[in-house]
Amino acid sequence: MNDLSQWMGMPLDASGHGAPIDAMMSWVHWLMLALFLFWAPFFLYTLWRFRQKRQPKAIYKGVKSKFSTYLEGGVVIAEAVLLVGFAFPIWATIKNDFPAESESTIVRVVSEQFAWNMIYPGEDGVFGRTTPTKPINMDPEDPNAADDIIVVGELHLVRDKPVIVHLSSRDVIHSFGLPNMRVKQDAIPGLEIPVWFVPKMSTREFREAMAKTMPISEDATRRATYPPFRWYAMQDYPTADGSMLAESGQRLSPRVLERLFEGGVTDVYAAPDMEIACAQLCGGGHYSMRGTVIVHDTQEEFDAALAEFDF
Amino acid sequence: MSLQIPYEVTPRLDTGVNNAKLGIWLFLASEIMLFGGLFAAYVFLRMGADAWPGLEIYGTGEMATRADQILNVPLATLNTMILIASSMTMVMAWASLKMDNFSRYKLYMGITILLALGFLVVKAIEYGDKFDHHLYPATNNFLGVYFVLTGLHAIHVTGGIIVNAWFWGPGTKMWTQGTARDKAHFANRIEIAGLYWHFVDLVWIFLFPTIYLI
Amino acid sequence: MAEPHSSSHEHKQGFWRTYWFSTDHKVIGIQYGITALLFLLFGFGLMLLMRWQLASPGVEIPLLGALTPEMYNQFGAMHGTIMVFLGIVPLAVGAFGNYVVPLQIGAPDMAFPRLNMASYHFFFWGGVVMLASFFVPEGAAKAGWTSYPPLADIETMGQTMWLWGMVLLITSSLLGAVNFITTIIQLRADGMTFFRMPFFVWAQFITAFLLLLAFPPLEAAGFLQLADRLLDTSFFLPSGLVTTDGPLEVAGGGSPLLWQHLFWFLAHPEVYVLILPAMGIVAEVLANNTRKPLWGYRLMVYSLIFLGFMSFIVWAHHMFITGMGTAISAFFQVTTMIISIPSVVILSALFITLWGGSIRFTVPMLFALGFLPMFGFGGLTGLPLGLAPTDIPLHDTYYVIGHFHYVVAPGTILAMFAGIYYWYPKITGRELNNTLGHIHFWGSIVSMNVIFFPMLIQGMAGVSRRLFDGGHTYSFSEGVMHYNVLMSVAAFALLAFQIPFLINFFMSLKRGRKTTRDNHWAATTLEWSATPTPPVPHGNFETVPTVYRGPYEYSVPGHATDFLSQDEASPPAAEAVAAEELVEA
Amino acid sequence: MAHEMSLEEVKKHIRVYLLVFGALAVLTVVTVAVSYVHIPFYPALIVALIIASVKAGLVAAYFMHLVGEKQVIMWVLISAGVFLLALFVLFISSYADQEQLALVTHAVNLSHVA
Ligand code: HEA
Ligand code: HEA
Ligand code: CUA
Ligand SMILES: [Cu+2]
Repeated sequence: MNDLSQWMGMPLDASGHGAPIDAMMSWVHWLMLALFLFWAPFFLYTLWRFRQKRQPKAIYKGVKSKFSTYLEGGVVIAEAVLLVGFAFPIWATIKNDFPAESESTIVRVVSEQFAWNMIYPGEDGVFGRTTPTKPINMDPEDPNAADDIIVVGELHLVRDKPVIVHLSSRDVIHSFGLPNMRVKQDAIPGLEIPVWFVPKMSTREFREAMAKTMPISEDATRRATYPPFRWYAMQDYPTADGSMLAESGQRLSPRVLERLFEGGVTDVYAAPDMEIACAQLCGGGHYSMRGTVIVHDTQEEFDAALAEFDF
Repeated sequence: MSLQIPYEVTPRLDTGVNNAKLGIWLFLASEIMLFGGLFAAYVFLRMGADAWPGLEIYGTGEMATRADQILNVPLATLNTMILIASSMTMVMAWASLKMDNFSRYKLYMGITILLALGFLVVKAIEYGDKFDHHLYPATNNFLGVYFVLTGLHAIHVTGGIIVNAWFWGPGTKMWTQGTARDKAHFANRIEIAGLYWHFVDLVWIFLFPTIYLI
Repeated sequence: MAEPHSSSHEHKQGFWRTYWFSTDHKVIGIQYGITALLFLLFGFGLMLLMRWQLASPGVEIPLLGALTPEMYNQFGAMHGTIMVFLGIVPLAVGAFGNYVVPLQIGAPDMAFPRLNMASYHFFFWGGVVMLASFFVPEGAAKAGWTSYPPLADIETMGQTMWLWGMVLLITSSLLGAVNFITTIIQLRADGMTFFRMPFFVWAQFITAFLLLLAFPPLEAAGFLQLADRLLDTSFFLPSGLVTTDGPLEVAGGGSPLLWQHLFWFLAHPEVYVLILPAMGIVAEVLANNTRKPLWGYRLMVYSLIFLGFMSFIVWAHHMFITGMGTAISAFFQVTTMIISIPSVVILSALFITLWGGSIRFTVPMLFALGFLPMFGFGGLTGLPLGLAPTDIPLHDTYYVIGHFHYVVAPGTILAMFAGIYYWYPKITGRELNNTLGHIHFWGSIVSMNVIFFPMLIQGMAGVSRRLFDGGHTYSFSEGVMHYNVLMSVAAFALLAFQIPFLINFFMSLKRGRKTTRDNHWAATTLEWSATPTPPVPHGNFETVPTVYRGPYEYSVPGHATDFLSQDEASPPAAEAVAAEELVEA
Repeated sequence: MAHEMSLEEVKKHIRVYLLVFGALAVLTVVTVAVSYVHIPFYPALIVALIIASVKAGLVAAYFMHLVGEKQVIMWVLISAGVFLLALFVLFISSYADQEQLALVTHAVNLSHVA
């Protein structure tokens, strides 16, 4: 009951430090609600009680009661509690309590118009030098660079293993927003800003938690004709003759949705991925500057996945 | 007008100032914030800079980090002197009016304007010299700060010259052909123009050491 | 008095001097008002195009075709800029401030009438430059109203126009601010002490200080950005930038954060520039229509001063996400929480004023009453934004958009309408139609809530702002995308509900019922009691009023009518009675 | 014109103006001289700022007649001064705070290669 955040429609929290933020969100909104529920009825009652018909002559002397002073005192105390009890400690953890590098996934994220480049240091654990003209590409002469791995648009992580992101940008300001991880940090050119968090849910778990039956209607297909429809089928959709309309794990692209609809399927059981959303206006493509977060269940899976990007 | 605006010339009793006096000080307060903002930007940029004034101009080494290697300190010192002298002649011009000595006023005001023009000439020589050495605002942020701050200051000087020239030339009609009230009004205006002019001087007093010497 | 030629002489000065280059604060106020309303309508129009796109991404707009992302960004940046700098500020300060302040303090005009005229013309040309920027190659500024570099530095020519426009607008505001402060300090009529000034005058006074001292750093920043764009300096550009066109040929070494600091140093006080005059109008209308003094007038004034002071040191709450450490974020969180307290005090005082009143539900009163909960609601949504940890999920989402639209649209805009309905009879000598007013009010407040409340829900779900497709790219926003249609429909409904207002506004000029008395609302302040309706053209008052009492002496016990004007030299007996009853109470 | 100065007073003022001008000129020479003795950055900065402040104070106090100026004007200047101070202190501490986070400029990485 005291957890308003369930009712507020925040994205599913898949991170280690999300819970206190959500709790705080809920407390702030309790405070807001309390103030609102105090003043709104008072306001409406006063309007009714003191309308001219009922109160033809106003009372010159004002209210003497001190209750507004008490109320304001209450607000001060509530805000102080929020600050000292929640805001300062949570922020301090986020900003200062970095995990040990040896126990963390380390990744350098370089944003550009309009993509996210994830750079992993490879086996040697050292990032290669970059060249000034292509700050994402590795300098071929640097031996450290040889094993570095660049993944565009996908942030691969391991469940329960802390991540340290070294965030920067090579052109304009972007913002590295991970709604499910309660992470948002501007990527500012000229600065390399460290960010850390712990993914507590793997992509598999996330999809299971988010999976739901989505009706495909004329409307859904219409909406799906707008290209970015990023849900994934959570089960197979065979036709009567055994061929597949859609397979489990397949992205429900507009074409697939249409195929399903025409094949007589009216509901799909589907789930989304965790995403990276650019939260800072960065030019014409800002709206489409999307990345995905893929959290592997084990380190082995992670290594295997990264190996595929190692050319 | 059916009603005159009060306190245009005489001060209001409870505040002790006339409208224009208060107005110019308010304007100067905003100018303080304008130049304050620029100085704050300067501090911010300089704190964040790898090197200042910039390695690529005179190579690396101890000395190259000093501004006076790049900027012309003697010329700027001269300009400082010019500007404080003009500030003094400005206040003398006003005092002459107060003593009802109009020709002395014309003299001092004339000198003020000439000094101000001199300041701009020196400034132009300085700029020209920089351009000759291919040093432009775009060369690095030190020169950027130098050109933008001193440039904006020079614009303020130009504004002051225009105002003062008006009060030296056509504007004097108010004194020569006016009533006693007009004369008082004119003296007030010179005081106001003077306040502005001293402020321009004051800005330079901070610009000079922080840009040229440090 | 001093000069024999009177107002009739002034009228012979021809059209241009009378209506365009006038130095009469009332004419200038009207000029400001009409221009600002037109800009508001234009800004609203841009927004409707955007809302069309948000509701149905990619669907063509009649006559205009489908929007491109670049167009969307232009419209967004210009909507923000126009609404704030060309709409609300000129309306709240330029129009209402100009027209009403000298009348309320018993001054013949502003202290510097010609400066006043210049200030309007700077504003006008600033607006023209802004609008003209739509027609330069590649269109208007598209880096948001915040113009963050490096994006703004590398943007197209429209951004340069935006900067020049801002320089003109800032100059206009600075001249205005000097004028307002001087006028209020110097030209108060006899007996008009500071604590007898109407709350509206106080609000304008503090607002003028905010404009005077907060705008110059943005002007400085504007010059620096202009230098970056025109002289190729790199104040805001760090080294090593590589855009899609290859490496950027600049010296580098600058800081993008510098701009943000300078911008928000202005822009936070600026939001109070938007709200304080609105509070002032609401206070006037409320006192008049409850027939009762403002509760805690002095406390409100002190809160106002404190609010003005604090508004200078909270700016970095817009920058929590830029990588702020613990010490500075703690400072700015604390100041942000502190600044909410005076707002709570003022709002509470206004609520409590209602208690014990004899409330007349006139049209201006409806708008003023609408302001109260709407501003409260918007203000409350500022709290989670002001705390750094909760700002993480909310920053740059529609929650922020929802927050500030609640304060500026159903907040400030309703208050502006309250002002228009309240002073229209004063300015024109005619009444506005009541029925149309009611339709306008109820239609506006309902549709505004339908537009802005879902924004909070979308923001909670994490939908970023400034998205060309409204968020369809992301699967996490899937569940809240359907609101976009509702919101856009409501936005068009909002437009429809402005039609009765437009009809009312223009028709009443000719057809409205003539006001039967000078003091149409039976008000206590000087603009109603000391000058005819409409006021004397130049000079405002036939004789300079003398002020005997505070601004809101309504329903004074023992007085014959339920209002006691500030300039009414009432028989001593009545005064004594009033004082006596006060002592008893 | 109640506050007008008498002729005597004006003459006294003129002497003051000349003295102030002399002081300003001397202080200018001093700043420049100090700058030629290459002392380390922070002491140099402090000395320069102190001298500049004294000079500015002289100009404001005498040329601009701030000495004995009316209260309203003092209040205007005080408010500007307070906000100016806030601007500087908060700018500098914001910058210092960034450093506390150990923000490395990416550019440094690059310039080595160049
Ligand atoms: C008029 C304009 C206005 C006003 C008054 C405010 C008022 C406040 N604002 Fe807002 N704000 C903006 C306009 C405004 N803001 C704008 C335009 C932006 C976005 C800019 C951009 O990024 O483009 C913004 C953004 C913004 C942010 C940045 C968010 C982000 O980008 O992440 C923050 C963070 O602290 C904030 C906080 C506050 C606070 C704490 C107040 C406080 O002053 C509020 C205090 C008021 C109260 C606490 C209400 C009191 C309530 C009651 C007494 C009871 C109510 C009763 C009933 C409802 C019946 N605002
Ligand atoms: C004062 C400021 C102000 C005001 C009043 C408004 C009013 C409105 N705003 Fe806006 N808005 C901003 C300031 C403002 N806005 C800012 C700063 C941004 C951020 C920009 C950025 O991202 O950079 C923004 C962004 C913004 C967005 C987000 C865009 C995005 O992020 O992609 C949206 C979305 O719906 C929106 C909608 C609206 C709507 C529907 C109104 C409506 O409430 C409009 C209501 C208007 C009226 C009711 C007009 C009344 C006038 C008349 C009727 C004229 C009468 C004329 C005569 C008599 C001659 N605004
Ligand atoms: Cu990248 Cu927005
Ligand atoms: Cu703010």
